[in-house]
This record gives sequence, C-alpha cells and structure tokens, in this order.
Amino acid sequence: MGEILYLIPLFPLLGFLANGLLGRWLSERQSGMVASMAVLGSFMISAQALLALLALPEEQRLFTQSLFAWIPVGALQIDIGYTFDPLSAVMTMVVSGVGLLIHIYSIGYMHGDPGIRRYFSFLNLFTFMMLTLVLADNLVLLFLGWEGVGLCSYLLIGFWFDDEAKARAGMKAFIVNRIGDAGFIVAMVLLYTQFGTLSITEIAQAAPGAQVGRGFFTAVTMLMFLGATGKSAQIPLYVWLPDAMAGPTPVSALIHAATMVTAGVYLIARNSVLFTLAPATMMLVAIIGILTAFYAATIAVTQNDIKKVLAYSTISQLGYMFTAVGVGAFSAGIFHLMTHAFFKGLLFLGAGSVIHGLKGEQDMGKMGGLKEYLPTTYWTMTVGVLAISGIPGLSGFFSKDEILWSAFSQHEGFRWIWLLGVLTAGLTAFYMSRLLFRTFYGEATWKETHKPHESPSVMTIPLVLLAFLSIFGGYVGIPEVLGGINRFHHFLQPVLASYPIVSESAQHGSHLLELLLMAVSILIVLAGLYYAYRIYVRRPSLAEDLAQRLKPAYKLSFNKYYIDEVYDHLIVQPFTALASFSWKWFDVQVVDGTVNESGRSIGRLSALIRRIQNGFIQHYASIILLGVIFILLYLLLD
Amino acid sequence: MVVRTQTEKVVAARKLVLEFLLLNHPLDCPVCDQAGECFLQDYSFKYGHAHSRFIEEKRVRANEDLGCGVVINHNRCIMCTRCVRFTSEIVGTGELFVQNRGYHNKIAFFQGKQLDNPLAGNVADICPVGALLLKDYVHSTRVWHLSQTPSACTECATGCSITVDAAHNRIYRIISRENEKANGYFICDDGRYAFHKYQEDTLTEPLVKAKKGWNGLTWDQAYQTAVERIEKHGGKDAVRALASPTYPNESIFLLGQLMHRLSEKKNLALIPVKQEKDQVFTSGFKINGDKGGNRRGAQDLLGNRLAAGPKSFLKDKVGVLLLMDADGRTKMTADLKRLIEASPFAVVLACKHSPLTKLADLVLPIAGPFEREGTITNSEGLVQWLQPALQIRGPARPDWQVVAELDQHLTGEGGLYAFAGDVTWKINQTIAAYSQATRFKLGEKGQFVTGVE
Amino acid sequence: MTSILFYIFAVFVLGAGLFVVLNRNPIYSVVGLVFAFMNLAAMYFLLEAYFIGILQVLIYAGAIMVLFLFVVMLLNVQPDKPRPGLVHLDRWWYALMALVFVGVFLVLVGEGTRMLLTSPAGEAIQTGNVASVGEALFTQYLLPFEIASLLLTVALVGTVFLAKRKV
Amino acid sequence: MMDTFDLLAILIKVVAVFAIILVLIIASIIAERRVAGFMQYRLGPNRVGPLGFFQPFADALKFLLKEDIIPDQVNRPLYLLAPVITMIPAFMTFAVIPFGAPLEIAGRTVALQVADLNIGVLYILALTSVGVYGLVLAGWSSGSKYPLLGGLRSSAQLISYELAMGLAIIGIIMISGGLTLTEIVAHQQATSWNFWKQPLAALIFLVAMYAETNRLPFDLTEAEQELVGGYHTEYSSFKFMMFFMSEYSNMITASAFMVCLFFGGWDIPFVDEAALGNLGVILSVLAFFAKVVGFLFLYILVRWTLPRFRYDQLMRLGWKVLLPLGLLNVFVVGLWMAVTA
Amino acid sequence: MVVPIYHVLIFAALLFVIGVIGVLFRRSAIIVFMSIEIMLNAVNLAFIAFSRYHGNVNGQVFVFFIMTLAAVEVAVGLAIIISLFRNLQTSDITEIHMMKH
Amino acid sequence: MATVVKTYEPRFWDRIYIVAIAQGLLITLGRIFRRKDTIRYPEERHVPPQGYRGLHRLNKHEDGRIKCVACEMCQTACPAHCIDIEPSAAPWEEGEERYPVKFDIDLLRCIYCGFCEIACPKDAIELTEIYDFSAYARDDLVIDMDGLLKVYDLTKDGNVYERHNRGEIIEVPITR
Repeated sequence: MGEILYLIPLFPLLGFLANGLLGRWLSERQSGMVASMAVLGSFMISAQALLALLALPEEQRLFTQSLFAWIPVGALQIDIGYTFDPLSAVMTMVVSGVGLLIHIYSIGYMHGDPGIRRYFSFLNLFTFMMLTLVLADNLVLLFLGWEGVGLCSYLLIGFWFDDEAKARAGMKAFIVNRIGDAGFIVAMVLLYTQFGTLSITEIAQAAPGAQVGRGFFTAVTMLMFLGATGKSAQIPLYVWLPDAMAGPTPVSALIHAATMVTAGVYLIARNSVLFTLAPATMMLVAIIGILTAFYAATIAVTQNDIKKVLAYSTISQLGYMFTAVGVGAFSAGIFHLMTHAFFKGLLFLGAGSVIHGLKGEQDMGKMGGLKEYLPTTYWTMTVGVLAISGIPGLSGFFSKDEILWSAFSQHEGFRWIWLLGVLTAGLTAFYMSRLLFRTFYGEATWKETHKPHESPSVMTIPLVLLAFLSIFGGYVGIPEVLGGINRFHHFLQPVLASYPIVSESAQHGSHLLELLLMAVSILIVLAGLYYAYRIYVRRPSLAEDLAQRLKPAYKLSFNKYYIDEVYDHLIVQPFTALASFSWKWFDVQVVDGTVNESGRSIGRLSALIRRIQNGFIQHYASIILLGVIFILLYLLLD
Repeated sequence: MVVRTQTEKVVAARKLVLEFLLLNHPLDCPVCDQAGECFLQDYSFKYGHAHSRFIEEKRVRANEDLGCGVVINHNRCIMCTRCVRFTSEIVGTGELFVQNRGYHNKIAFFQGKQLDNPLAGNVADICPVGALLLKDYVHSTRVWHLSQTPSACTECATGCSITVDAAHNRIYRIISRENEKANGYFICDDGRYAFHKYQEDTLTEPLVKAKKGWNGLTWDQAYQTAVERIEKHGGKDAVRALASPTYPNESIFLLGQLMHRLSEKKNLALIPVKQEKDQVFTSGFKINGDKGGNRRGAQDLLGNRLAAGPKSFLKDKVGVLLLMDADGRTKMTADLKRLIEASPFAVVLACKHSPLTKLADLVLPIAGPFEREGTITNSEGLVQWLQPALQIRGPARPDWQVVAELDQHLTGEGGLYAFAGDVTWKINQTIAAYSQATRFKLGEKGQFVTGVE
Repeated sequence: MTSILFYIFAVFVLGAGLFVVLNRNPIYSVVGLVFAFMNLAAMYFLLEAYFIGILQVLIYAGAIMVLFLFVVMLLNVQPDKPRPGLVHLDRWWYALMALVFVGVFLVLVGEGTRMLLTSPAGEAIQTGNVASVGEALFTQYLLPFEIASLLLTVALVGTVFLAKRKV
Repeated sequence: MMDTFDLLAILIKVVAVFAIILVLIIASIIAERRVAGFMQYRLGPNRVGPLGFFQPFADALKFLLKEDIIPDQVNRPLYLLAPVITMIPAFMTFAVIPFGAPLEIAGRTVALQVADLNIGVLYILALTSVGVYGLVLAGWSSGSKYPLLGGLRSSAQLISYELAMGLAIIGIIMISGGLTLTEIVAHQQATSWNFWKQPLAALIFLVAMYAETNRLPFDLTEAEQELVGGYHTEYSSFKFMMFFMSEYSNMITASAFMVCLFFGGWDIPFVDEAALGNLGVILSVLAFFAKVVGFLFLYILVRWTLPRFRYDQLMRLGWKVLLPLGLLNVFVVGLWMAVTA
Repeated sequence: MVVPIYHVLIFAALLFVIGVIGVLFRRSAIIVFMSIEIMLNAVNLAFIAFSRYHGNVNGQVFVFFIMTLAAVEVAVGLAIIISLFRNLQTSDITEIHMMKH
Repeated sequence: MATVVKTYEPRFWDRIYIVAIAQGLLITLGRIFRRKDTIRYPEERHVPPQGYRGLHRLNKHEDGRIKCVACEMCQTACPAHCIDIEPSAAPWEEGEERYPVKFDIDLLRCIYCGFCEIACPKDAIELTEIYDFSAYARDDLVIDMDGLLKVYDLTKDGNVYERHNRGEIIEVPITR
C-alpha cells in the first residue's frame, strides 16, 4: 500500500497543472470536472489506504514511502517522503473528502466567473499542498506544504484581486502568517541542531530520551505554537481570518474553516511527543485556546455579516481544538477538528448557497424569511447549527463534550477552562441560532427585485452529504460514558503521546460526574438556543432593545474589541514610524553616507588602478595568466 | 430645293453606276498602290456587290510609261479624265486626251507629245484610282504604313506646303498639301522628288581636314578646333560668316546674334544660291526662280547686318569663315571661291557632301531639310512651320543647336535652347514683325508677316 | 598499434590547433578546429572513453562548430589583415607572459606527471560505456546534472534575447 | 585477437555494403525518375538500356566527362573539399546498421553489420551532424549568394531537426535499453516492432528524416525555384555527382535507420529466422532491404506529392511542433515505463 | 595502458598552450573564442586520461559537464559577438573597448 | 450586394495534416498504375487536332509561282508585328504584277493567332500543324520566304505527323 501514497497528492497536482496550463482549452464545466476528478482520485486512494490501514493490527498501522532525495546537503538528507498513519489518515480523509464536496459545490458556485479555471487550479494546488502537509514525513516537507497552503490561501483570498480591499485581505493573511512561520522555522533549526534530523518520527523517537534541558522543548514547542497560532488564527494572530472571508465562499469553507486553519492543531498533534515534554507550553496552548474560543464567540454574537459570523465561529471552534490539545486530549482535538470540518464546511457552504441565492448579499440585516425559498439550504443549515451547538446526537456534541470533559478532568486548578468552555458553548448556540433565525425566519428584508432561488443540485448535493456527515460523523467517537467504545480515540492512540492526567478527581472520576457535566453543558446550550429564539423570532424588536441596553458591551463586541485598531496603533504605526526613521535618517545619513564615502574612496583608489584596466580583453587575459603563473610557481616550489 | 442624297433610288442608282465602273476595273486591290486611298475602293466598300454580274472577260491592256516618272495602268482607269483636264487647264500644255470611244477609249498622248511638264507628278495625286502612279512609289509600301507629316518645301522661294509621307525613318513620297496662302493644290516635280537627293552623301560626323583626307571628330573637339582657330587667326573680329537662305529662320537668327557678339562690323552675308527664271503656269502656279527658299526670312531677320556678299569681305583681312551650305544648292561663284581661299580656316555647316564642303577645313554635320524643325518665310512673307518627318541621323545635330553651341563655345553667351520652338519664341520677342509668327499661331497653314523696314 | 595511432592523432591535433591559431581566415580556422576535434574524438576512443568520444563529435563537431561556422558566415568575417606599422607594444607583453607561462606550465606538468608515474596505475575497467557514465551522472552527480540542464535553459533564453535584441 | 577469417569477413562485409549502397543509389536514381514519370502519366527515361535501366550510368558518364568548371569567385580549397566532406559521412554511416541475422559459416558466427559499436545510434547522429559541414562549406566557398543562403539554411535546418530526431530516438532507446542497433533490433524481435509501440516517435523520426536528408518537402537548401540549386549551384560534373550520390546515400542510410529503429530491422514478422539457419539469414537480409526499398519508395512518393515548406514554416514545425511532441513522447514513454516497471 | 599518461598530459599541456597563444595573440573575437575551445579540450583530454588511468568514471562525467558548459558558453558568446558586430561592424577585440575607463 | 465568400474552416483532421498527407500520397500512388499519356516522341509524334496553328507556310500556284502579292494585309493584321514584307514588281509576265522579295516571320514574336491567315486576300499564308521546330539561335527562328515555301512543299501532301506516324519518312521540319 505504501508505494502508491504519492498518488494522493499527485492527482491534485496534475489537476493543478491541467487547469493551470491547459485551462484555456477547457470549458468551465470541464475545468471543474478535472479539478473534482483529481480530488476524487485522491479521495479514493486515501480511502483505499485507510481500509488497508484498518486491516492491519494496531501497532503496525503505518505506511511510508520515500520518493527521492530532495535536498541532499551533506549530512542533511531530506527526502520527499510520505507517511500514512492514523493521524494522517484522518486528516487525509477530511481534506480529500470535504475538499471533494467543496470542489463539486464550487462548480455551481463559481459558475460564470471568468477566472474559474484559475480558481480550480488554485483549489487543486491547495489540495496538493494540504495533502503534502498532512502526509509529510519530515518537518521540511511539512513546512513546504505549510507554506504552500499559505500561498494558496493568499491567492484565493485575493482571488478577485481587482477589488483592492480583497487583495489587501490576502496580503494581510500572508503577512500575519509570516510571523508565525518565522517561529516554525526557528523551531525546525533548533530541532535540527539538537537531533541532526528533521524526520518527525525520528525526532519523536529520540526526544523522550534526549539529554537536553527542559527549556529546550519549551522553546521549540513555544515557537511551533507561534506558527500554529498564525496558521490557525489564535490570539494574538487571529486578525487575518475574518478578513479572509473576502475570498469566494467555498474557499472560506475549505481553507478557512475545514482544513488549512486546522493545520496548527495538526502540527501540535503531530508533534505531540514534543509537546508533552513541555508542560508549560501545553498550559499556554490550553489557555490561549479557551480564551480565543470565548473571545471569538463574544464577537460573533454581534456580527451582521453572515460570513464574518462564521469566521469568528471558526476561530472560536479552533480555540476549542487548541484547548483540547493543550490539555493533552490530542485525539479529542483531532476528533473535533474532523467534526468541525463537517459542520463548518456545511455552514459555510450553506451560507454560500444563501449568498448565491441573494446574488452576493452577505449582510444578515438584508436577509430573513428565506425558509420557503431555500428549503434544502435551510434544512441542511439547521442541521449544521444544531451540530455546532452541541445538541446531543449530533457530531458536535460528542467532540465538544469530549474536550470539555478532558479540560475538566485534566487540571484541578483549571476548572475555569471548563467553565469558559461551557459558556462558550452557550454563546455558540446563541449566535449560531441567531444566524439561522435572522436568515431564514422573520421578515424578508431583501429587495424584491432579486428573488432568492434555491441553488442548483450540484451545490445542494454536497450540502446534503455534509449534513449527513454532520449528523453521523460523531458516531465514530461515542464516549464510553454513553456506552460507546470511542473507536476514534483508540484508532488515534498509537500515534499520539499520552499526557499524564494529573487531576485526582478525574482519576477517580465517575461516569456520574461526567454525565452531570454533560447535562450542564446541554442545558446551557439549550438556553442559548431558547434566547436566540426569543430574541430573533418571537420578538425581533428585543434585539434592538438589548443592543441599546448593553451598549458598551455591544459596541465592544461589534467592533471586535478594537483589536485591529490596537494592532494598528501598537504595532503597525510604530513600525511604520521606525521604518520612516530608518529611511529618512539612518538610511540617508548612515547607510548612504557610508556607501557614498566608500564609493568615493574607491573612486580615488581606482583612479590609480584604472590604468591596468585598459579595455583590452587580451590584456586582462594576460593578467589572469600572470595569476596562473604565480599559482603554478607556488605549486612548483611547494 | 431639297436634295435627297440617301434615298433608296439614289442609292440604287449609285450601285448601278458603281457596277458599271467596275465592269472592267480589275479587283487587284492587294496589288494596287492606290489601295487605302482609293475612292473607288471606298465606294465599292460602301455600295458595291461582292460579286460582279459581268460574265464576260475583262478588258486587259498593258501598262504604259507616260514619262516624267508617271506610269499608267489602263485596266484600272475609269475614264474620269481628271488628268486630261489637269494638263490642259492647270499646266496648259494639254498633252493628254481620251482616245477612242466606248469600250475602246483610253487615256493617251496627242500625237508627238510626251508628258513632260514640271508639274506632271500631280496627275498621280489627282487620279482617284490606281491608274496613274508615280514610278518611284509603285510597289514600295502600303499607304497605311506611311506617317504623314505636314511641312513646307524649301526648294524655292514659293515655299509650297507639302505632306511628307514616311515610314521606318524613310521618306517614300512627297505629295502636295492644299494651302491657299502658298501654293494652292499642287507642287512641282522638283519639290516632289527633292527628297531623293538628301538620302545620299549625307554627313554624319564632324570632320576636320587632314593632310590626306578627313579626320572624324567629336562635337566637343570640333567646337574646340573652331575656337582655337578663331583665336589663332585674327580673333573674333576677323570672323566672317555666310548664312544660307535655305536654312530655317532659327539658325539664321542665332548666327546673326553670334556674329553680332563677335564684332560690331557687318561680318555677315548670304551665301550665293542658284538663280533661275520664274515659271508661271496657266492656273497661276508659280515656280520661283530663287532657289534660296528662305531668303525673305534671312533678310527680315538679319536686316542691316547683312553685307552685300562675299565680295565685300575681301576688302579686309579675312579670319575664320563660318559657312552654311545651302543644302548642295550653293552657287560656287568666283567671289566665294576667293573668299574661301583667302580664309585660313573655313567652317562649314552642311547636311551632305557638296563642292563647298570639299573646300572647307572643318565640316559640322547638321540636320537635313526633312529633319529640320523651325520656320521659313517664303517670298510672299508667309511664315510656315517646318515639321521634321525623319529622325535626325547619327551624331548630326539640328542647325540651330550647332550655331547656339558654337556661340556658347566662342562667347560663352547666347541663350540655352532646348527646342527649336525656344528659338522661335526668341525671334517672336526680338523681331517686331515676327511677333505674331509664333509656333502656335502658324498652325499648318502658316501666317503672313509684313516685311521689316 | 594503438599507441602509434595515438601519436599520429596527437600530431594531427597539434598541427590543426596551430593551424587554427595561426591562420588568418576564420573559415579555415573553423575547418581546422573541426578537424582537431575529430582527431581528439579519436584519441578519446583510444583512451576507451567511447561515449565521450562520440559526444565530442556530436556536440563539438556537430553543434558547436556549426554554430561557429554559421556565425562566421553570417557576419562574413573577413580574414585579418596584418596591421601596418609597429606591432602594438602590448603584444610584447603578451608574448612574454605566454613564454613564461609555457615554461612554467610545462615544467609543472612534467614534475606532476613524474610524480604520477610513480603511483600505481589503476585497473583498466570498463569505464567508457554509456551505462557507467550514465549511472554516475544520475546518481552521484544528479544535482550538478540538473543544474547543468537549468544552465542550458538559461543560456537558451539568454541567447535568444541577445541575438534578437535591437540595441 | 583477430584472425584471417575475421579480417576476411570484415573486408567482404565492407565491400558488400559499399556495393549494396552503390546499387541502391543507382536503383533509386532511376526509380525516382521513372516513378515520378508514372505519377505524372509519363513514362520517364526509358531510352538507355532496357526500360531505361542504364540511365544512371549514362548520367554518371555524363558527369564524369563534363568539363569540370571551377568558377573564379570560389574559395578553392574549401570548394574542392566540400563534396568530399559531404560524401564520406554519407557512406560511413551505414557501417553500424545490421542488415541481416547473424550468418553461420564454418561453425562461426558472422554478424551482418560492418561494425557493432556499442554506441551505434549516437554514431549515426554524430556522423549526420558532421555531414552538414559539406553543405555549409560548399555554400560558403562558392562565393555566390544562392549557395550561401542554401548553406546557411542547411545548417539551421539540420541542427533544428536533429533535436527532434534525437528525441524520437530517445524514446526507442528507453524501451530497448541499449544504444546499439543490434540490441534495438533484438528487442523488437523479442517483443514487437517499435512502430506499434511508439507511432508518434516514428512519425517524428520520419519527418525529421526527410528534413535531415534535405528531401522534399524540406529541400529548402536546394529549393530550385528560389535558390537555383542552393549549396550546389556552383558545382558541376564530378563534384556535383558527389553531392548527388551523398544525397541518395543519406536517403538509404536514413531509411535503413528507420527500419532498424521502428520496423524491426531484418525481422520478419511471424517467422523465426534462427530456426531456418542460413536460409533464414538470406530471408532476413531480403526482408531488411525490402523494407529499406519501401522507405525509399516513400521518399519518392512524398517528393512528387507534397509541396515545399516555407522557411518559417519549416522552423516552426521543427521547434514548435516536433520538439514538443518529441518531449511529450519521451515523457509518455517514461511514464509508461514507470507505471509498468 | 599502452600510451603512458605522461605523454597524454604533455600533449594536453601543449594543446592548452596553443589555446593560450590564440587567446593572447589573435584579434578576431571568433578566433579567440575558438582558442578557448581548444583550451577546454586540452583540459578534457587530461580528464579523460586521468579517468582511464584511475579506472573510474568521474573524469568522464566532468568532461560531460565541461562540454555542456562549452555549449552554453558558445551559444551565449556567439550571441554576444553577433550583437557586438551589429553595433560596431567589427569583431576585432582590440577595437572593442567601449568600457575602457 | 454583399458577396458571400465561403471560407474553408480546417477541421481537426485537417489541422494535424497527417490524414491529408496520406490522402495526397494515395492519389499520387494511384496514378502510377494508370495508363500513361506519353507519346514516344521521335518515333511517334503527337498529331495536333484540326485547326492547330503551328508553323506558317506560303502557298504556291500550280505553276510554282508564289501566291503572295505582298499586299501586306497580314503584316497589317498581325498583332505581334512579327511579319516583315518587302514588296516589289513581279519578275514574271503572266499573273500578279507584285510579289514579295522579302517575307520574314519572326517565329519567336509570333503568337500563332492566325490573323494573317484570315487577312490574306490571296490565301497565300497559312498556319500548318508543325509544332516541333527549333533552333540554337534567335536569328535562326526568323523564317524567310524560302523557308516558308519549303514548308509548303512539306505540308501540301497532308498532315506531316500523320504521315510520319504512318511510317512515311519525313524530313524533320526544322526551319533551318
């Protein structure tokens, strides 16, 4: 099985080349078909690989393939090599599966766009890069994929680059990511200096026994986490993600919800061994995660742009995942990653369908009452909202509760993490149902001129499939407390490090406690749903009243805590000032002065030497010869 | 009165007449030299039948030489008797009559007479069919090949208007051109056959006398020689010139200007030309005895610059002589001979070899009479345009051009002329009497000028 | 037999080389150089470097020199004319350089080879066939090989640009 | 070490090959003229000898007996050298072509091939590229503009099409795994003709072959209508004949090369030559030359059917069509090998 | 080896010297170029000789690369010469000194 | 009124040319096996159709006199100006009084239009079926009166080529 691994990323690459080079000769439909077929190919191979993997005993679940030496520089031998273990398998399936649905969806969504071939080629390139990322067996290749997805993200956010704001959004994403990437690179270099290799498995094997200070791992993991915050939009580097909604909606669904942004979680899970060796970092990850989750949720409550709401929701959910990996529940994080991919993909695509139906309208204030017009979209989105809210029986419930339970059980002193988590869950339920209600219920506030219409089947079928996954996707990880066996956890267990549980209560924790906590969170979620229903369906005027009454908080949330402005003042402006200073004084006076002076002195010097340079080639040749003679003489006399 | 000329009856009558005319007329147009300018041919084409109803043998007679270069083909004769009337009414000699009557009639001489008058050639012109023919034109070419150039005759001072028929740069015949102002309808045989003599002994390159025979020169060398000789032999003052009264006004005028530039003296005279008695015929047609066709013009243009004659030059020491040969008609008088002998160097402009050129030291070939372009003035003061019928031969140059170039070489002055018409224009400007005789006013018929004081 | 051939070829190559350098007509030089290269190829054969030998013919004689010929013909380069008057002073300098160089160089080669002669001769193994060269190229020297191909591409583009540009 | 037998065998083979080429040249000259006639409802030359078979001899005699004109403006040494440079590679190339199954004589095996170089394919390419010099030098040394243009064109044309030709051959080498023609033929015998495996390469090779031999529709270097006679405009008599013969010799070699590369060489399909002994050898030789003659006939057919390319079209075909197609072929073959390997 | 490596190397050195002389003394840019080719070939020969002497293939690989470089160099170099010739109507390198001073 | 120009848009198979080339090759290949039109020239000669206009001839009367009377109609009619006639009085007593002393036709100038034949009032000039006349110099292809009369002698007994193909031995009618 290992020898066909390369086909998984190869198909999208071929699709990218086909669309990128030959797109001119393809019709719109053919272009979409080529792209979708490429991803379908990957999906099939991945599925085959997954089945083959499952057929093996637990300990041997690993396929590797090394294609060729990529960078053989002395001792540093970096291969193009792929690893297919349970973790990669999950990621690959998510990337190719959700990706496939989104590709198909895009055929309908991007219909008629003049850049559709470019779009599909980028989308395929993204899939290729993402698959490279998850399949990479060494950090450099992983980093290649990491950067590649960043590039594709940039390209696709700025897909409609003739709109300056959108092009800027793309740049913002790229630049913010760079900050995190710098951390990642430094981490890699540190690892290389210590272990002399960049192979993930080799590092993982060598790390526990390494004779290094604890601080080393903390530093490395901190740096890696910096990279992860950038890629996965965590505090403080989350600012690019809302802006990234400038891209086409399927892109938001695929890159900025389902796959790329989860790369940070994947990175931490992949390097779980390193992270477990650095408890301080773990703690930081957990704290940052839950803060992000809560913080983003509070912002999402007040946003009016349907995609922005989803964007903040994504940030919030990513925070959950980080919380999970931060408290050592790696498999729970990955589990949530997977279910999140399903329902967030579904929600984005649903939002896309709404936007499509309203001819590009994204403001929820101008929606409402769409239930009758977009029945399929409505039903599938309802499923998505319920799933993300954590209604029992749906996928979100299982994954979220596993995280909450892990958080609760991990640290005695960090129960507040659990508390914030539960609150966030309530907020999530609130704002998600707010989105649902404002869009599909109530008065129609859209203009009569463009009557909304249901999307074509090429768009609705992926919706239905994703809705299906959102419902049943969680059943692979039913926790033991509910009578399940948590197959997912067991599947991933061999590749993830186990983090010692330090909470005493959890060690002796009873199923009862767990069920209790579960009930609490369900109640809070139901409360959120109810209030949303009350405010936005029963008494729509209440929303205004509340906004008025809680004006400071509302404004704070509505303006996203002024973080962009704060960044602008704290970082961008000082930086600009510094740059300006460097340019106006340092550069002109010091640098230019030095350069000019050295130029002048060389000019004076060369006036002397100039005579040698008389423009005759043969003269120069003879001088070269003179040099050769000296060398020869030296050799001769030596 | 209404005359109807195209009624059926008239046409039928004409057809009958034509049929009768053609009873004996042979259908030998391919052989006949009149074909192409034959009235009978034209009528036959217009009214004739394709086939004759006459089944008898045609009358056949032998050709007969009438003398004076005219032959008669009796078969073709339609008995119009134009020739008979011409001899009796125009010439007045009346050699011809119609002999016999009916089937046997024919044109014949009176007993003991011959067709030997100076206008005899005209009978061929007036014959409407190909019966009377010029001997030197018979079987030579077809008339439609000829290009017809209206010009004037310079053989005598009458200055008849003529048509020069030429083809392939060769003159085939000269026929009379109707011009009331000059000659009326006819020309004399001298003028008619004059072209023959200009086709032989022509000069084609400048010649200088060597110890033995002649040496050819280029034009530049020729002019150079002339200039050198003039310098050597007494300079410009001693140059004397004799202009020919047979040359067009243009060259004579330019020569006058040249001589005036050389010296204020009367250094110019006319060269002597044969003089005969005038012949006047019944119709009033006159053959002028003065064979200098352009004497009137020369006198008009040169006027008071003309010396009496060659004799008057003998008084002073004679330097170089510039002579214009009167196309072989120069009269070699004793004075002329002496003058030439007295001169150390004689330059002659001539178109053909003549006794004069034999005496010369330098001969400059110029255009012949039918190659010339310019104006002539006849004794009555009629100015006519000479149209060249032939291209100028070889390196020979137009007379006016040679004089103008000589002027250039000798004095460095004198206008530069591109065409003969330029000189004509100069004459129009200079000589008041000739101001109306411009190239375009002359036309084909010419223009009278009143004499100069 | 082989060695005699070798010396004959060597003499040919040296003669042709001198012909190239001393001849005044560029076309003759090109022809001479082609001849030299053919003989060098023969020498490579004698040294059992068959692949390189045939490459010598294919690349040097077949492609490079055709290019030279093409350029000489295209530019219609005329034979050098000896410059009248004194030889440029620099020439003496070059001559001196060349002389010194030749001396030092030959002495060095002599010295170096004397040392080499004392070292043992290697096994005569099958080195000339395509397979062994190819194997070395595609394993040990893969990176240089790729760089060389990149270089060729760059040269291709650069040449087209240079030759097309209207300055 | 070589013994007398080997030496004799080589000698005989050299002479035989030379004779065969000469015979084929003669045959193709008369065939060309007669077939051309037939295609145009004419009879072609039929006066000299039976059916005109002695026409080439008459031509040769004419060339030999004609006055040997050397124009004044030529560069004499190169002018005299050029035909020789053209001719020698043209005749030498055939040396590596196997034209029959190995012959068994007196218990010893004689390969029907003058020299079995282990780089036979490269040898042919190298010699063809050397052959250009003859044309270019002929063009230049003639000191006249039409030959010069012809020479320039030939150098550009040959270089351009050699690339496409080489790429077409690479595909074959890749699947055969050897550079000698014997191996390539053997590989085809063992499997099937390369034509069936790589028709695209065969097509590219065919086209490049026509261009390399300067035959219509690629005879830009001669192009009677524009360049009078191209590089050989100023040549006459014997020297012209050398150009003429080398053109035909090149055609024969190219055809033989094509047969070896794509049409199984001396292989007769469905017949096991080895089992038939020396009869099989004779049959194989006949088969080989039958194929060669078939390609020669194709040469003639094409020459009298297709019009000449324009120069820019020629270059475009070479660089923009054949070269990418050749690369594609190599790529596809590589992919196929990678997949099946 | 039948021919001693000593001889081959001396021969290569001589050939190299011929190239040097050509580079130094010829004025035609094209001939200078050809002399450089001669020098490269001298080096090639030495490489081949060593390869044969040591019985390994590395020398030949080097020659291979040198040939590639030579092809590149000739292509670019001749393009430069053509370009120069177009501008200056000469290929005499002693006349090409626009960059002097 | 607009002119509709039909253009042929090459289809795919035309664009790759291979099929078209193969078709072309098949056409020429097929021609090899058809009947040949070659006439084996010196032995067998093409008989031009009736009315073919080849070399000129000047006809003669039965008594051997030339029919031409030098009327120059042919010269006049000739669009190429290739006829040059010089007339003269005939030397014989009986018959036409005029005949040509020179009758040259520049065969290289002649366009063989036959106008001279039509123009001739005496049926003296005619164009024969002879086509294979040739010479080494331009001057040799100016045929004079003798030549034209000789052509008459040659052609008066019927088509030269038919006679040739029947096996009669005919002097090759080259002008000079």
